Amino acid sequence: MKIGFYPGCSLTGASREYNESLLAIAKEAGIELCEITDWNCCGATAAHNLNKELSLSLPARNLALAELEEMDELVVPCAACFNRLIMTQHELDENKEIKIQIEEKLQMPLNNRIKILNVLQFIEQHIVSHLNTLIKKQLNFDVACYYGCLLVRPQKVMKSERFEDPMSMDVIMQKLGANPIDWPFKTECCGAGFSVSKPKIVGELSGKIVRDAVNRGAKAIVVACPMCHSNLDMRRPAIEAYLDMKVDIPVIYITQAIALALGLTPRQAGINRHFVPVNLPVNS
Amino acid sequence: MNQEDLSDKIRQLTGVNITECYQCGKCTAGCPVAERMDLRPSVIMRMLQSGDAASEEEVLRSNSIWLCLTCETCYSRCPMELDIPKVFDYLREKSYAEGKVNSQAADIVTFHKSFLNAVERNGRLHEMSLILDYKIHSGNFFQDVMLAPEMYSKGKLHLLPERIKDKKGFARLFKDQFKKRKS
Amino acid sequence: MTEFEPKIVAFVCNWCTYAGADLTGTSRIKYAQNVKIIRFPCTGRIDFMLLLKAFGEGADGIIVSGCHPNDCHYTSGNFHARRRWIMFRGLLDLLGIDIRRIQYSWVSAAEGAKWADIVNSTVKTIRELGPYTDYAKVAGYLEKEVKE
Amino acid sequence: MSKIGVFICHCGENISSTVDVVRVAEETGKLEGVEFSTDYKYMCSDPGQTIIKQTIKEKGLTGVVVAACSPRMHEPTFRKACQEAGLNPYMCEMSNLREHCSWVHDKSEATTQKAIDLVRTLVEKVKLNKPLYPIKVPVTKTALVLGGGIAGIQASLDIANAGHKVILVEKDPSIGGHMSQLSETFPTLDCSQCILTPRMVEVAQHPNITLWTYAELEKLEGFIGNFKATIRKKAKSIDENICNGCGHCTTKCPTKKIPSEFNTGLGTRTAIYVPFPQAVPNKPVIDKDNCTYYQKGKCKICEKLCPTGAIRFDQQDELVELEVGAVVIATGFNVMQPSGFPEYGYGKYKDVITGLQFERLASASGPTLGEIRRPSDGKIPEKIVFVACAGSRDPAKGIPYCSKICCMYTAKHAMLYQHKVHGGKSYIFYMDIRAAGKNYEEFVRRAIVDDEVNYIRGRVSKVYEENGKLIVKGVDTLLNAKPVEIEADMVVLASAAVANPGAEELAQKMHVSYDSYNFFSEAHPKLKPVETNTAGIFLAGACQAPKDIPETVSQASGAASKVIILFSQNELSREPVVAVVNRSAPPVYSTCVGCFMCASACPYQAIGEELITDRKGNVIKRVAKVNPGLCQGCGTCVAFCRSKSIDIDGYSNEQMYSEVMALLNND
Ligand SMILES: Cc1cc2nc3c(=O)[nH]c(=O)nc-3n(C[C@H](O)[C@H](O)[C@H](O)COP(=O)(O)OP(=O)(O)OC[C@H]3O[C@@H](n4cnc5c(N)ncnc54)[C@H](O)[C@@H]3O)c2cc1C
Ligand SMILES: Cc1cc2nc3c(=O)[nH]c(=O)nc-3n(C[C@H](O)[C@H](O)[C@H](O)COP(=O)(O)OP(=O)(O)OC[C@H]3O[C@@H](n4cnc5c(N)ncnc54)[C@H](O)[C@@H]3O)c2cc1C
Ligand code: SF4
Ligand code: SF4
Ligand code: SF4
Ligand code: SF4
Ligand code: SF4
Ligand code: SF4
Ligand code: SF4
Ligand code: SF4
Repeated sequence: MKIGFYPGCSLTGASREYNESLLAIAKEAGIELCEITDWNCCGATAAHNLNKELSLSLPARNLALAELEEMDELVVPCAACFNRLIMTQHELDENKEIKIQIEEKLQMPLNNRIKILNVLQFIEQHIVSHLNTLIKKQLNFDVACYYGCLLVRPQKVMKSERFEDPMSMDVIMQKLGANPIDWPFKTECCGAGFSVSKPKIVGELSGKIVRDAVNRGAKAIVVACPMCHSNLDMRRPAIEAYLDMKVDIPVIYITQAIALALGLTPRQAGINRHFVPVNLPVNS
Repeated sequence: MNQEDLSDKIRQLTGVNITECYQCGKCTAGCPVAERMDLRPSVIMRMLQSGDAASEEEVLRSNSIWLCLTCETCYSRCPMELDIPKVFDYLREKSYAEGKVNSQAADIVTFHKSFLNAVERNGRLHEMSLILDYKIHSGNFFQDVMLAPEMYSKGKLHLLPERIKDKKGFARLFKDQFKKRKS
Repeated sequence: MTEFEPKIVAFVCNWCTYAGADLTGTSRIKYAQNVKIIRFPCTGRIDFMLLLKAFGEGADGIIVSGCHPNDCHYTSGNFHARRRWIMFRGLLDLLGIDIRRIQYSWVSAAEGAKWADIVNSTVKTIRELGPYTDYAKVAGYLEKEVKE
Repeated sequence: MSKIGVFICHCGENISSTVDVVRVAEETGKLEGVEFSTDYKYMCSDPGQTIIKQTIKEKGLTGVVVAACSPRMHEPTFRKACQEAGLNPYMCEMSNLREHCSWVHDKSEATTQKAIDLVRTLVEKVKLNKPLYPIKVPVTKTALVLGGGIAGIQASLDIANAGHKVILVEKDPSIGGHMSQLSETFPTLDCSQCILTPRMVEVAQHPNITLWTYAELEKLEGFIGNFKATIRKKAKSIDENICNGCGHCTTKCPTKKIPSEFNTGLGTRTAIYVPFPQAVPNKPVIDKDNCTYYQKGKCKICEKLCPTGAIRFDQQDELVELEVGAVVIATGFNVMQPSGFPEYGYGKYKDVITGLQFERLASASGPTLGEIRRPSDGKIPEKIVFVACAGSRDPAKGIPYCSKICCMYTAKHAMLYQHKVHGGKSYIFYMDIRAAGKNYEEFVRRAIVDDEVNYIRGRVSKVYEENGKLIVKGVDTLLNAKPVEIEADMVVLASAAVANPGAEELAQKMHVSYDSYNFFSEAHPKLKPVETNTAGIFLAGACQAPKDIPETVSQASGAASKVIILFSQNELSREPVVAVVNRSAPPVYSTCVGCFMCASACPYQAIGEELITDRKGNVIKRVAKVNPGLCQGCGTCVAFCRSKSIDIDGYSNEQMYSEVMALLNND
């Protein structure tokens, strides 16, 4: 089976460490991820806010390219890209007319049968079985698993059963020795695409999330989305301004957490690239 | 009776039947930005139900449709499973095409447009060009000054963009997409 | 204007569709004259040999309609009818009868408008299919079947 | 030779304005076998009926076709008229010229032609009609009542007081149902148990009522007046005749932590238990699934303690067969667990409870002796939020219908809270206030005005816990959809009233229909609200739809009176439209080949077998035989019989074929 890989723009830029840590753990597990040749930006929030056709044609081009390369599964670590790709697949399945219109635009056929995996699904299906043998260190501290919006909603398309209280990341973190806390902000919105245009809103929404995680004793927030990460980590000044206090809880990607548990160095896991310094007690 | 209400149009194009909304307000109750909205999600649904042209105009000119984060919380909890974000997508596209974007949302729209400009240029997003484009168009010169250098120092910003190869095929996707609008 | 006027027989159950068709009347909803109703206690009673007979006697189309699943006045007659219809469809195919000539549906006592829709759409379908002329052949099969 | 009379009705102008009735009469008069045909303005009027009666007598008619309105409207009228004129009523048929012709078509030649076709079809059918005679069946004057909630209790007492025997079967160890769990009841706020307990005792002591608790219906066969019911009496592990209800056995049972069903999980009980102090019968049962002895083979402490030696560990379930003439279903409803709404936090936060749990907290006999205290820490809540429609009116995750009772009980809950906790604050998030009973609106107004309950119009989107408080995020839609956040100590969800989990299975066992929500269906929503589609089986209470107590009791008395009416006759007459298996002269006896396809298809298990024997008693042939008492005349068997050996009176093969031929051969 050929596992395709769609990094998306963030992973080549602002969230390099996500890319690095994902590829590192895949390598440890002996999995090859084949990057789609000549992939393009999925259009993110901007496209579907302004232009319906673009919001479909941009992701569709990537799906068509992946099909050309005969990929069976496509790993999409960025939750925003994942959401756009899977929504496009869904929309084109539902609406044959639009599908034809998009195919004409692309001048490529689209079977729409590729299985799109987000990072949690990828880990569950391909990494978890290796964990027992690969784990070298224990992350035994309290963590707050933060899923955000895009991995669980809309639940009709995501088929997320526990969309109010998802558990898949918690289960993975438990396997690494961590103690995931029970908290109510798992799927509250962090402010998403307003990072640049409305940083104050991001400060408030992300601030509430960070505050609750801290109040409940979490030592780190674990995420699976570059947007969540940049809002909770890079936007810390805005958060602190909203909360009117200093907060130093680090925010790490689930892939970084795994990388640390597998004994990779903090540098290999890319945690040196964070704004909020990461100093976590990792035991052998 | 209005010949073709906005809500009829929405039903045709998005499949969402606005008349099913019974104004329970659960969408608004869970919306993370409801506090800041001029017209809250359930209020917009009611205004669309009214079929009243003035209300429809007010909706298209509202700040709310742009403040929506598409977090889908409202949709996931609506007892009638009304896909509000999808309705808002439609309203945003229409508001933009008809030049009715609320002035307070200008920065949001500018950002979206800068984003798409950056994508159109290279096929992929180049964060540096996005930030530059956005600064020029929004006038928010200082907003991110603090962030960019640190991002650069952490290896998170590239100076030069990555470009995709099939430029012609890619350009086709953008062709005719924004012709209604001049700028 | 000599449009083809198909002859259509409706086999309906007494409790749901017959009453539904009554409601169409009470509500004064108009439909085509081509369909004539025969009342059965239940769709379960409808023997498919009868349907063949109807084709044999010159029907161009047939409607079979009863209660919705779980609403059968006799609890399960309509399920039997449904199951038999699925088997019967294969047989029809074999005989060369276009299965579009038989409209199978559920109309409850409250669905007067639905009854009118079904009548009208069936008339339209049958009109498009044209007159059914192979009945002599079917009558032959039928005779054989009855003798056996 | 047939002599058919055809009577065409104008229905004022309802028929004659689009159908040329005179021509219909003329044309059909020419049909073979038609002796007489005429048309008349109002056939169902007295003069109209007189025309029919006189013609029957004068012309010696052998059959009548009345071409008028739907037979569903006037078939009984005209059949009765025929009977009065000495013609067997089943020799009369109606052709539906009004609902199926004049009202649905415009005036035209084709409409008149269709009318002629319809009449001719029935003329051909009537030629083949046979005189039929009503079937008489005896009535067993004992009623079976299923379910011992207030509905079952009321129905049982009414039937018993009319002098008939009742067997009341309740699945739980005690009767009482939901009403026994309630604290005080709207709209009068009288204590539920105070008004219920006397009735429960009356049931136990009534000479005409046999009460079987811990029992369920296993099987129901037969038909109106003549049902055969099999009841499973589950083993209670107690000899009820010996047990004196002293309760010693329950005091030392080591399994103490079982969540009490009666207290909705807010209290515990032992494995040997009486569900509540006022239980009827007030004798314990052993819950085998939780008893140490049944599970691990050791204990028997209760047996040692029992002064009368009543414990029977080896007791087995018992199956009892009963003959009953009527059944009342009163199995009640269930409260939906709101776990399908994770946003409300039920099941996650202890202080988010259902309305039924609140009843137990407010009940003087409940786990807190009537003080409103939080389940988590026993504190008295200072702020309490009620969420109406929590599961109801929610097609996405709950049920689309309105549960009808929760608006009222939520107002009651808030009121009780305000009465009990001075200075407390209560909020009700609601969508509409449905308070349409006698004194109901006044009750709700009292809650708002006198007791200062805060009603907020809007739904709650999320409840979560923070620092020991429950944060309720709602909205006030009357204030321009303003988001409202309340820090509450307790949240009460007015969860939906739904059908019992076993309702569907029970309905299938009894062959009664049920709706898509698994509530039992009444025969007619307005005019037959207590009957089911199966004759002799009646409905009472919340098993038919959510209801409050006044409505439940009215319906129960209604069902009881239907049973009493049935029991006022010694014999019943039934429609003779039934199936029969043919018989012929030896050596064939019957064309039936004994395949029993018919029997497997019959929804009423009305077909059995009959052995045809010779004089010496040797079996010659095994054939099907229809029990006319059970047969409901659906005709399914007829369609299944390959050898055409079974046929149904009134819709025989011959008749149906002739109708098809007559309908189509109009040229
Ligand atoms: C929280 C709450 C508060 C309420 N407050 C009020 C109020 O203040 N005033 C008011 O008028 N109404 C109130 N009601 C409504 C009231 O509870 C109902 O109207 C009433 O209980 C209906 O009675 P019932 O006998 O039909 O059903 P139930 O009370 O449900 O009784 C049914 C009985 O049948 C038994 N049973 C079930 N299945 C079987 C079976 N298969 N075989 C044998 N037995 C079976 C059950 O064990 C039960 O004993 C309230 C309801 C709730 C949920
Ligand atoms: C506008 C309207 C629309 C409605 N629509 C519906 C509907 O769609 N569905 C529905 O279910 N219900 C409907 N209803 C309600 C329905 O009409 C009542 O439920 C029903 O008529 C009540 O029947 P009743 O026999 O109790 O009273 P009534 O219909 O009032 O009959 C009482 C009878 O008693 C006679 N009477 C009065 N005093 C005396 C006396 N002293 N001595 C002798 N005779 C006396 C009266 O003349 C009358 O004939 C509607 C009501 C209204 C007003
Ligand atoms: S949640 Fe749905 S039904 Fe309720 S107000 Fe919002 S859109 Fe309308
Ligand atoms: S999708 Fe938009 S409107 Fe809906 S809850 Fe999220 S932000 Fe609010
Ligand atoms: S018999 Fe029927 S059709 Fe004739 S007058 Fe009476 S109601 Fe009308
Ligand atoms: S035998 Fe069972 S019921 Fe009796 S005391 Fe022991 S555990 Fe309790
Ligand atoms: S101790 Fe014996 S007599 Fe007393 S209640 Fe228990 S079983 Fe009955
Ligand atoms: S009775 Fe009131 S609370 Fe209950 S479902 Fe109906 S409207 Fe909602
Ligand atoms: S009546 Fe017909 S179906 Fe029934 S056993 Fe006899 S042959 Fe078989
Ligand atoms: S007519 Fe229906 S109920 Fe009667 S025996 Fe046949 S199948 Fe059974």
